[in-house]
Amino acid sequence: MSDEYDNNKTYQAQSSETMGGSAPASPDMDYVRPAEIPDQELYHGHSFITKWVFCQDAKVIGVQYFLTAVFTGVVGLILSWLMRLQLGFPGAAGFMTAEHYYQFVTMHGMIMVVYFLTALFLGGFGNYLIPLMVGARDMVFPYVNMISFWMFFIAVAVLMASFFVPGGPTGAGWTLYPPQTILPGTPGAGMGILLMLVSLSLFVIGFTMGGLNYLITILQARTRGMTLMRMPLTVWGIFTATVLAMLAFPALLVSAIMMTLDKILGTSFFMPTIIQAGEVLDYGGGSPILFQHLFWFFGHPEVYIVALPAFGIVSDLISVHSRKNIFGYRMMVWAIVGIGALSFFVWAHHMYVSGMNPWFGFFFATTTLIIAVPTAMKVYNWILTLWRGNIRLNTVMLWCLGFIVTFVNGGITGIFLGNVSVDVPLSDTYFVIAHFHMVMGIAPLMVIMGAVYHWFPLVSGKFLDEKLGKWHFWFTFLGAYSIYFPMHYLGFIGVPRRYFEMYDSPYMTSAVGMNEFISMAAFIVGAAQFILIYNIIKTLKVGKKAGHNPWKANSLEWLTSTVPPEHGNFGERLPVVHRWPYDFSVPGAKEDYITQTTPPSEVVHTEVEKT
Amino acid sequence: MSDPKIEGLQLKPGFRGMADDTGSDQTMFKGVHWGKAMMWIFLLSDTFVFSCFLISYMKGRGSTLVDWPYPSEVFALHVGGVSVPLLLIAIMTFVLITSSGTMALAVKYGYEKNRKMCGWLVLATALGGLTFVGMQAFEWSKLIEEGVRPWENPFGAAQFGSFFFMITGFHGTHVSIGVIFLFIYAYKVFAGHYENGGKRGWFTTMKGDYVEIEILGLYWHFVDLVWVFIFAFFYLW
Amino acid sequence: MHPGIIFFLVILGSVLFHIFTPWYWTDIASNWGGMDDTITLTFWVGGGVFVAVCLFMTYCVFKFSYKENRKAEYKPEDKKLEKILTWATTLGVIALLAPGLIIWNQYVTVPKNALEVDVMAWQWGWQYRLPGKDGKLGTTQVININDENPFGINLDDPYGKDDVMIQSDAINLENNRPVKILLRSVDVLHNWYVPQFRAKMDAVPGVVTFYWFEPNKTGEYEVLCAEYCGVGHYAMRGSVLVQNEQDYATWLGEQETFSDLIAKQQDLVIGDTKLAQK
Amino acid sequence: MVKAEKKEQSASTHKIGIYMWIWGLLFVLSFFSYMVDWYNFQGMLRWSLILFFMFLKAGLIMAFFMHLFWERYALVNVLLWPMTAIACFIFLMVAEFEYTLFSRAFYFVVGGGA
Repeated sequence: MSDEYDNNKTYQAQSSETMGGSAPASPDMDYVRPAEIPDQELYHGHSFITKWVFCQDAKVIGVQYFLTAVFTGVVGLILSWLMRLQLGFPGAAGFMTAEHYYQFVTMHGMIMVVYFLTALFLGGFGNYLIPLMVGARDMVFPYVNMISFWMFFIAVAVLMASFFVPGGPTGAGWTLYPPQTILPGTPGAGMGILLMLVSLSLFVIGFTMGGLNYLITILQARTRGMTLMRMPLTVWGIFTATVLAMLAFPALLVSAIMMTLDKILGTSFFMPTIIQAGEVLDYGGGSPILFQHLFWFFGHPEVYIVALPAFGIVSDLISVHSRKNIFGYRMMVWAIVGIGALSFFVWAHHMYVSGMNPWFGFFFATTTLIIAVPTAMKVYNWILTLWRGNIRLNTVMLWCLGFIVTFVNGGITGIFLGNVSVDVPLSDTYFVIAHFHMVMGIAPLMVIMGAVYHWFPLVSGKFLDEKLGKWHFWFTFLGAYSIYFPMHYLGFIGVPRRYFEMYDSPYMTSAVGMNEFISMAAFIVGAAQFILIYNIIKTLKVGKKAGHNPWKANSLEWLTSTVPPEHGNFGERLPVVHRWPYDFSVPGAKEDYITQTTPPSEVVHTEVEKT
Repeated sequence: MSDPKIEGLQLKPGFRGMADDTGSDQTMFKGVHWGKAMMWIFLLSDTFVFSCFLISYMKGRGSTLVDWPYPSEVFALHVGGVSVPLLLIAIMTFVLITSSGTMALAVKYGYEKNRKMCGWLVLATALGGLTFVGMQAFEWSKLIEEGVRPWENPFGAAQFGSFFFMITGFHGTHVSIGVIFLFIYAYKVFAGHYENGGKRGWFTTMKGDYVEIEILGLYWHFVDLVWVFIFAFFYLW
Repeated sequence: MHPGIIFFLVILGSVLFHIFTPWYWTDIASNWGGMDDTITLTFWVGGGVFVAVCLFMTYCVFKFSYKENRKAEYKPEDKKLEKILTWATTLGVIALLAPGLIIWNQYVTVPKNALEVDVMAWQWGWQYRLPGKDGKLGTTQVININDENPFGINLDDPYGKDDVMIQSDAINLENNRPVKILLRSVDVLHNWYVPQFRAKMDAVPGVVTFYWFEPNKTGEYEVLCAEYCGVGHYAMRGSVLVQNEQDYATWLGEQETFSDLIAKQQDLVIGDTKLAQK
Repeated sequence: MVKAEKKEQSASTHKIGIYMWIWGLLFVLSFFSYMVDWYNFQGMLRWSLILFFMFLKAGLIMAFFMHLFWERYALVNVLLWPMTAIACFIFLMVAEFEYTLFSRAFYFVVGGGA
């Protein structure tokens, strides 16, 4: 890379002044430093296989990730239907035994958290948007990126295979707590759990390949003028989440390896002396709590791996569609980074009643509640962005508003659960279920949907149907809210989670009606998602053409040479960036937006923010 | 101090430079090759893997009621009827450090475009790594012969064998992968893939450059680094 | 219909749901009223923030919805406002955290006079052990468990001999007397949880965990398992009967001790041998 | 252009003496840590010596063999800060294993009578 420093001759500015990190002291106000790195050469596939299957274009890889993740999401959705059927109307599904129920619970959880949300945000949106938004031709290592997707694909295949092996998939709960995970008697304790562990390991390996690509692309391959503080918050969110993933997944990998060894070699990392059915097993001396520490050392950052990209994306969507800069950009960036960093110091708040050293409660309650401060700041900044904006109430904005409501709701119930002694009566009840579905299920899902409606015109060149979109939104939002809001009160009653049947205690019986209602809502919400699929098919056939930059946004992904962007993204020349992506409604400007590539000389009389 | 020359930007040293680098456009790590940056981040991630292994080991060993075997005796070697503690481990450490040294020199000669020296040194490193793996295999077979298994051992706590085989096995896998790549890159150096502007790599549009030797070197030194920790925590504790 | 109206109705509905909900806490029957108070406090503070934020959002949606000729305000930052909000949030968080930590401190500090109750869990059931006259429980090990020694008491531990054994999933407790629940499990994770007592803790195989509470209302309560422990998890129930001092003493007197059990078994063995001799 | 390349190259090249020194030091330090075992030091002395030599060796390898000493601080910082999470994890797990050990020893062996 060290050679050929001069291939940017054509667009090298006349000024030779140096820039020392601050504004150029040169008379040329449009001056941007010459390129440090020669343009990336790309491998263009020609056959169908190299172009669409083993493709090295990050955008195609992004779509591949997206579709695979959506497939797993649909599987997860169907599993949740079956669970709700059992909970709302026990015995309605004749084949449903407790074994099946617990297998569905486990697979639903694991699929939704890891294979759906993580892969969708980082693999899907990350691959598609990072190179476009930072102004790169592609990811830095396209081949590795391609392998990353196929590793993920194999991981999904292995996971799905576990549905068809003898004994079925594992039914140990998505947290896979030993000893029960690998003991006979647990559903899927034979092949099911092994496939799950192998699949997770493959996922981690595949993700590491992808994650390295995202990080190095953002850190080392930005276009000229694109400083870190000029990146859209979407990129910040995905970037921080990827850092978390790179550092948190090792703990998952290690615990998966150790558990695999416990299972097949009979080691006792997590296994103490156990008597099952009157027989002493060949284990001894291990510690189940160690697994919980490892798991949550991964698991808590994992929550933010899902949440941070959602934070970033929703900031951009809100800003674009209320035609106003995001309020307090710097604080938003620091909040994302701060939340990410803190997330490594809070893991054991999932373990307040796990029997760990009781004094940890003080440490983890404090660190956990500290996180509430930057998170609250983000919420304030979103609503302050709306304040005095010019809000387009289109489908995208509706999803964002839905996100704010569900996220604030879920965030506040998080304060209950993070505050150690408040957690004691509520942990392991339906309150927890309601909390995390609201905050890391529904809220990120709202963002995903908003992002789909927002970026679909870029990916396909056509607008999704607004009317169908609005129906989709209201069904999903109102339905999901009426699933999870009442569910908190089940938790207050004291109904424990992971109960196959719950109506033989007086205080649980009182909630029969509520459970039926929740189940009905769940069926409707699930079915409403097919509106989106219908919308996409319809749009691809007869949708309205979008053209260049249909939302009048500022960031680079809308400024490509073609719509949808071609391989290499930006045609002959990479764009040169002069400003942050939030110059909306600048006083003195002709239009209500100034794209990132607009040089200062073209908007002389405006009062733009110095970035 | 390494001061890559960046056009249009005065690179400052120290923390001032760090702030400037971070705030600048295009790259954060000035003058650092993409592959090298990627290897560093990968090693950071891998550090977390090994840290988790070692932390688990610490937790497991610390909380067992059964006596932990005394490594000094378990890993002793009988030479001429005298039991020398940790002899094999000492030799393994010696071999690994030697190979680390040759690797460092290979990187140096790579940057000086001294193809012959670089190639031989990479090859020497590979052979050192191979020796290490061989000795580890010997150590494993010796322990297995003495009745140490992942699930039990005659000396005390069962977890001793579990952690030993798992952690050294994981490290050994890293070494083995490294050895394979060292051989490949030794071939590439000798075949002149990095000369005259570089030959295009297998899976990439990037041209070969001696920086690849440095990237490989980072990995190899990391393997050595991990061994330092394993040596301290496993054999000396 | 304007979307703002629907969002407003959602918020209003949430508040009304909370006010009129028929589903709420079971009546508390232990000393952990502080936990309920902290929840209530968190509820008011958090609920207030939720309503305020959402109403503000709804207001914005009404007031600033798109008009062709309007231009949004351009104000990237407001240092003062951000500072105020940060400090206000920090204060709020401290106000919520402090009582939580105080109660946790009580939760992990067991009073000296607490009665130790050994709760042993397995897939899927409970049994209990109380200290005998010496007031101390004998040590146990899972490996010792067999038909003659259902609790795995170490036979050489003199404190174990007089331990009261309750081989049933129902236990009686004395009203207004603190109990320290010592949890252990012989196979997987369990959790001995009575909603009315609020407190809970996992039973973890390989270690002994604990928590304490003081029942303050007589009556019978249902014990639930609150940590997923396999297919029988949902059916793993037990019961607690909180009694006044006299009833409790009567009940305690009727229970069998470990030495009774050993004696009975020896009788059985002797009986067997006698039978064999005959 | 060619000049830029030259500079870049020389930046990564150092006198062979440095490598030899570090190499030698690593052998010496390894020998010392071996001696800790040979002379059978115990207790805190053993621990502090082991850790001291370990960190010294690790530091030398990272700083000189992996060229971290010559890298710009931007890279060095990015690599070292995440270690605080590991440090926190280690610190808490020490507390955790001590608690587990106590709990096991107390309830399974020693008992309330001791």
